[in-house]
Amino acid sequence: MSHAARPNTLFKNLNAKVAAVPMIATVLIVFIGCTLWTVVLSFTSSRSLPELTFVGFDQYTRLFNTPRWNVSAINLGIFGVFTLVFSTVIGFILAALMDQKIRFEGAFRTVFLYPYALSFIVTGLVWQWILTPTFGIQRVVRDLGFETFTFSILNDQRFAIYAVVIAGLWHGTGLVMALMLAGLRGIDEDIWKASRVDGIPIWKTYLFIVIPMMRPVFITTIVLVSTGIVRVYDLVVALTGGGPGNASEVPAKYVYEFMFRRANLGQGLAASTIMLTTVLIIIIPWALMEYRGGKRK
Amino acid sequence: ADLEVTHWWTAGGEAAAAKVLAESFNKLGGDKWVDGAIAGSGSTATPIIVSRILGGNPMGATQLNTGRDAEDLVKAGLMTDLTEIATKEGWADFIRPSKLFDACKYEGKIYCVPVNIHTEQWMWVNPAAFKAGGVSVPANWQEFVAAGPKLKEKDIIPLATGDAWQVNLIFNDMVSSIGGKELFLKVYRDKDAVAAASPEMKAVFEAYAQARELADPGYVGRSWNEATSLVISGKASAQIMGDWAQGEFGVAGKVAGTDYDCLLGLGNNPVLNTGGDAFYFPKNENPEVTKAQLKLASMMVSKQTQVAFNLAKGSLPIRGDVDLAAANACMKKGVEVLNKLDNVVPSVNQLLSPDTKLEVEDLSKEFFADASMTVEDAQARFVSIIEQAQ
Amino acid sequence: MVFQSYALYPQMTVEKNLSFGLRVAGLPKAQIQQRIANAADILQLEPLLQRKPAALSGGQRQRVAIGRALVRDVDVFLFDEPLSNLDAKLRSELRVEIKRLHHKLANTMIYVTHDQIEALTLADRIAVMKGGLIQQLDEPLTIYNKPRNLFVASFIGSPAMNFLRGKITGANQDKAFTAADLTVSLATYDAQEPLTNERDVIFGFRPEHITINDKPGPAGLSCEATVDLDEPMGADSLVWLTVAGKPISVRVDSSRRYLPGEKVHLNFNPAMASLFDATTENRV
Amino acid sequence: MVFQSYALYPQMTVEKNLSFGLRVAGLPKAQIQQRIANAADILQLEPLLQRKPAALSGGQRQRVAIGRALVRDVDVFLFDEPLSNLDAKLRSELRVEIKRLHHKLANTMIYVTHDQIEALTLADRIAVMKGGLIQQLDEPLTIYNKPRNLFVASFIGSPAMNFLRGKITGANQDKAFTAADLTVSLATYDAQEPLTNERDVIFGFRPEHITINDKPGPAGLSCEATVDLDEPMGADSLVWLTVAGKPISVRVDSSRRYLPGEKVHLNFNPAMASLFDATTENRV
Amino acid sequence: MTAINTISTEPHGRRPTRTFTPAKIMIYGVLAVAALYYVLPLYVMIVTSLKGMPEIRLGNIFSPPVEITFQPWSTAWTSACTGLYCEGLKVGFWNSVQILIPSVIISILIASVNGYALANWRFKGSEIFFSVLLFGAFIPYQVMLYPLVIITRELRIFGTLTGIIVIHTIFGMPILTLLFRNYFASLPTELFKAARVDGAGFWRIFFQIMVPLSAPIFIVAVIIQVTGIWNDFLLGVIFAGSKNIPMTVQLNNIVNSTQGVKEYNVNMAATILTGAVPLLVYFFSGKYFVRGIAAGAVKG
Ligand SMILES: Nc1ncnc2c1ncn2[C@@H]1O[C@H](COP(=O)(O)OP(=O)(O)OP(=O)(O)O)[C@@H](O)[C@H]1O
Ligand SMILES: Nc1ncnc2c1ncn2[C@@H]1O[C@H](COP(=O)(O)OP(=O)(O)OP(=O)(O)O)[C@@H](O)[C@H]1O
Ligand SMILES: [Mg+2]
Ligand SMILES: [Mg+2]
Repeated sequence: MSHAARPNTLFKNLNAKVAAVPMIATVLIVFIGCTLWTVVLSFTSSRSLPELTFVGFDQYTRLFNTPRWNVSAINLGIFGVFTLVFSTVIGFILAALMDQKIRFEGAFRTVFLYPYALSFIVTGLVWQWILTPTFGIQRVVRDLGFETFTFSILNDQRFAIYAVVIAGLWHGTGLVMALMLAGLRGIDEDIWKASRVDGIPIWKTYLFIVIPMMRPVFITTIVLVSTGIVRVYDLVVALTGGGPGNASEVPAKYVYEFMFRRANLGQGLAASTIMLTTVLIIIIPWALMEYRGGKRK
Repeated sequence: ADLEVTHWWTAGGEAAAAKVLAESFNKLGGDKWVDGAIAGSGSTATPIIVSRILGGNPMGATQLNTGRDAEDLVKAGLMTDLTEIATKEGWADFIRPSKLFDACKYEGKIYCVPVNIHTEQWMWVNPAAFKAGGVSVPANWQEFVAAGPKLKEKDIIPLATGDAWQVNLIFNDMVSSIGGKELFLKVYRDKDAVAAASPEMKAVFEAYAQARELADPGYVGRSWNEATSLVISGKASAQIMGDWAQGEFGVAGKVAGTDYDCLLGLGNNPVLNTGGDAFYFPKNENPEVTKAQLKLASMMVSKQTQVAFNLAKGSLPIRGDVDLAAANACMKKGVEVLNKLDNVVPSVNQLLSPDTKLEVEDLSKEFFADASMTVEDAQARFVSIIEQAQ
Repeated sequence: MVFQSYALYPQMTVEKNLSFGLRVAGLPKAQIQQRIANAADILQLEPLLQRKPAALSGGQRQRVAIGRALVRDVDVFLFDEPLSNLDAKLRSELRVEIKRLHHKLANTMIYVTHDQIEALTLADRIAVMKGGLIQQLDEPLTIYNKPRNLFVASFIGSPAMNFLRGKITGANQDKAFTAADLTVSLATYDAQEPLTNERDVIFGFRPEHITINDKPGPAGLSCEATVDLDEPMGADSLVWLTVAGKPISVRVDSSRRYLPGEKVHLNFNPAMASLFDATTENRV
Repeated sequence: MVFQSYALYPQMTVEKNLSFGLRVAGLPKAQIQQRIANAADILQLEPLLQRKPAALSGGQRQRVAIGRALVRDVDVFLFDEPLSNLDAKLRSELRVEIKRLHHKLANTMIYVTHDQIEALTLADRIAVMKGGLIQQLDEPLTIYNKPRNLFVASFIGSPAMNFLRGKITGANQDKAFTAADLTVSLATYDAQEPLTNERDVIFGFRPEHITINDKPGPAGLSCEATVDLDEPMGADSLVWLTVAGKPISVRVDSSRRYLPGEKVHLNFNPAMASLFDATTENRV
Repeated sequence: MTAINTISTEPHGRRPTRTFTPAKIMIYGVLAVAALYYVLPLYVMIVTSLKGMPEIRLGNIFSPPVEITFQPWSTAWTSACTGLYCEGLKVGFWNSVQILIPSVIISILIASVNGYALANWRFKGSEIFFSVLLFGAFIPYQVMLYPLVIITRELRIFGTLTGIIVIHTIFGMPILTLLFRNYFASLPTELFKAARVDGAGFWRIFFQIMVPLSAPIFIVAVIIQVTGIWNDFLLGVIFAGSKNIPMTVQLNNIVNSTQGVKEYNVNMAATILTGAVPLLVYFFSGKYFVRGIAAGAVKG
């Protein structure tokens, strides 16, 4: 853009700078300030209140020796991979089906999208009701006569995290579908005609032509979904409370609990720092890609 | 002034008890109790309460577990000093056991008001359920374990419990009841890793493993009073829970000794701890509020309030000098033990920092949920937690 | 089929783009290679085979799109406005290439375009369509010189044909077109139907079929006009004049400039003009 | 300033669009009214004043955009490719309107365009730019007929000028251009510097400056050539031939068609040709 | 202008036909099954909320109510208890409205100005600020909680309406700014330049040129903020103060304070009531949401 300001005058674009004050303040104080604060204090032995007694990497050593943290981290991995893969795949398939000139498109779209309007607390509660063995699906199926039917993922510490995945997918896939649909609608119709003329079957067209063309949409989606994954908290609290045992604990819950309930700020902040680092690891490749993308444009 | 009081007493009996406090306070006139109940449990409410105090928007008074939960806040000078009124009214003279009161002291000053004594080493049983299962009411843990299979056959849940802190409560109860007072103090007070690794402790874990077998899978996400109502309705035969469960039995109109019964210390070692609820009064800028705080504090320990409140809550009063004629069979059992003092231990809240306490909770709930976790593994982890405890 | 928007698969190299349809059809590798080599040769795509479409210029992209049709070895090509998205220079270059390709392959090509220059230069026969109906199907020069109706006449030709609305007057063999103070003899006009007197007609003549003189020409084929504007376009100029109160354009050699307001004389050539019925808009 | 993309404010009516700048400047209402009326009158926008841009055709939008510049009563207009987004027909219409406007207002207009027809028709003077440097600043016909360097020569003119690479040969007054078997006398060429023998030069001549004959013309100004393609463009045709192994195009009247492979004779007119140094690419 | 909204939300090509080919049947089949998975929870909530407690205990969660009762709804709205108060959700509802309206307006106002400044008035460092801001979109709330408590305490806005509005504005800023920036950047630059040539300044261009053109993205922003703020639990419970407890917090209180038996029907009714506002927003403007997402997110 040619109207980039000359850098040397402070008063050039003064209005813009004034208008951006809230943003700059937020960035400097909240995002940068809080991040630094977090990182610094993660090296202290702060308990309820922040104090500057530095203990080196002790908090980190403890963090990685805590089974609960390790379970949380693994759970986040499981939740992340499954959520990413399934929400993208299901979201794309739904969007592709919706793009087939179907009737009632609006109704289907609303149905797929409405869970996104509900809070994680509500989502968690509803799915808890549905998945509770004494009450939900298991009981219903047993009442139908299948006495031995077992579907109690909520109470099985091997599967509890998958219950979170199921509820999370229910909540978020609609948004992915909407993004994908927007992406599909953005594809030149001539591409479809061209592949028809080339005699390429529809599924191959999707796989080899359309999906590669939708790369930016996929990146946007993956980034959006990833942000949600890293901060998953409410859903776990409402659905499983982290249980059974620690089977469905997640890092955000670990952080929150150590900060406010265990009166061990240092430990909570060490966990925060690890989370922040993870986020950076996700973002940086994306940012680099975007930068290159920007140049290509 | 309006005095906002936060607490997490939202179950039936608890709410009734809170109401007692509110009404008594309002009756004093001048000031008003503004109820700030936060549903869930201590785990939901504590962070909110703590963050509000830290955030400089303190409530007038708040429930917090006596013990080290509030220690840092006191240390930071965020709590109103109650020493003056406590000395004037001579709290130290009538609050018993004195250990309970000690928990409110920091550097010789008083910062909280204990309102009740909660004892946790109880197993509540429904005789009717045992009868339905074709077994006699057990007298101790071993008998109970033996009765388990038969109860299960009859589709009766042997042990009703709930997630997280509830199973941890079972574990801690077992440390004192199965392991005995000595073990309890060595492990939790002295942080003695050798004791934690001892065969006695192993027995505790083994008993805990048995409890794991006796619970139903539906325990996940169940609240403690739901579990209690399972026992009340006879769907389950027993629950290991603190004396506050009695509040629920009371609300349901059940009579101790006939409709339900209690095994103190799981019928093994009759050891009780003296935990309890306490109220803290965060420092406030408004002098009116401070005045009201002191008024509330004084009211909370008054005889009248103590009786009415504890009857509703199912807990024991903090004063030795109140008339407990109205107390039921189970409460009397408890008072007996308390009066002897031999078998009284401090609560886990007082002995362990929240951090260590919740480490233990993490371990106990993980063990409870994971049938494949062996007693040895669990004990090994327990030892390392005790070693690192501060 | 070749599309206006090229419709290349953006993530594939040119070679992949060309071969994708063949691979899907399951052709043997060797044959695919050979066809691509052939198409690349014809369209001079060899140096581009390993590039992605994003790295190609518009003209190169369209050549690849043509190549994609070429490798499929079809009997009929369908071009849907293949050059519309290119700039003028590329357009005229690629136009010639397509024409060459046509000569070389000698198979049927159907070519849809909005650009009448493309139509005129490329086609053996042009179908001018309007509202889904063919208006005229003829050889290019016939369409240009003898448009069947007013739409075709105004659609084809740039600068556009001039139109004057008027009446037919005059005696038997001496029919003439009259509009305001202008009268043009229609003696040499090749009418398709009898020219009845007083009929409302539109007289159309192309800018290049009028000459400008400084002196009046033969009576009935000449008139006076005022220069309005002079647009030099390089080789020739377009001179805008006012005749019978209407603006008309005349194409002249650019060696002589005309000044606004200058009075000149125009010579008409009715043999090259077109006459349309004012109501049916068909050629008479 | 008038933009290629019109840049009208889509949410405002035409009238609001025109008055926005004036309102920002805080002009009195009456004056705004008067200026808008004036601009609307000049550009025939009256019937459109209450419409929104979305309800206008491309040409109307561009007229509004011009109007927006007009009401601001400026001394200099800057047009940035104002017609590029219009289709050919509208483009040529609006081009004439802009020219009329220019005549009427008689103020300075700077007009940026990629379209050389626009440049040639509208400009009093044209600056041809390349890479930010002015290549030539001259009147349109000078630029067209005497381009100062190869870039200008190839940029201006459609169809483009033909170029042949060769050498200068011959005696003093009898200089000639030679490429392969072709020799063209340069006797009538208006050289700006001495034509030294054996100098590598590029000989450029526009398609309309060659004539095609069936018989050979005067020696040294004529050659034989083979027809390659014939592109009828309505009024005239472009015939592509091969001369000295290179393709060249010649513009001829479309009344005669040429068949590929036909042998014809070409007559050159060196007075209208251009000669460039092969290394500096400047006119000699 | 044609440059705006070039992505259509209509499917390509002809309108749907009535003919049912096997492929069509399969498409509808798959969609229907998927739809079932999506509506099931809502269905469970609704039928349960309409049943009486005895029926809930006997039947299964999927069976339709035999006897429809609206009692749970009125209980949930007016008399469900949390602690000592039995005033239902209505208090929380009005609290939420009180938080929602200023938060939505202020956060969108600020974010749109940010987006505009970033898209059209870049200044030195603006891109860096933007990158950091984007990074902020990824930071889990829990991580920022403690320092924010301290910051709001220092600003003396902790536990006040102002406090919670500021917090919502801060957390809404990254993603909204991104949306607005991308949207404004997708508007033709010439429009901005033309307004500059016309002599308009920063604010005038924003309010008179940009804002009127940005309805789609404003709608998306409103949808995002309304649902986000309405559904928020953690921030509300910590920063809003006891006088402004939002509806979700009250819902949590009602659902988790069991008096004797769990009143599933009341809980479900309360849940639906709490979700009603964002649900209505989605039902009525889902189409604009998809369209706006296309304009603001996908293109950028
Ligand atoms: N003096 C300069 N210094 C640095 N960058 C420049 C300068 N002039 C132009 N640019 C950059 O070059 C690019 C093209 O500039 P501009 O749009 O003015 O070209 P243009 O000649 O008008 O192109 P077009 O013919 O397509 O309209 C822009 O990105 C602009 O930022
Ligand atoms: N026979 C038909 N019945 C119904 N709708 C049709 C029919 N033919 C075309 N259409 C519709 O008309 C619109 C334009 O069609 P199409 O793209 O073929 O026009 P076109 O002449 O190629 O236009 P352009 O010249 O811009 O390429 C499309 O939306 C198409 O769906
Ligand atoms: Mg078409
Ligand atoms: Mg430009």
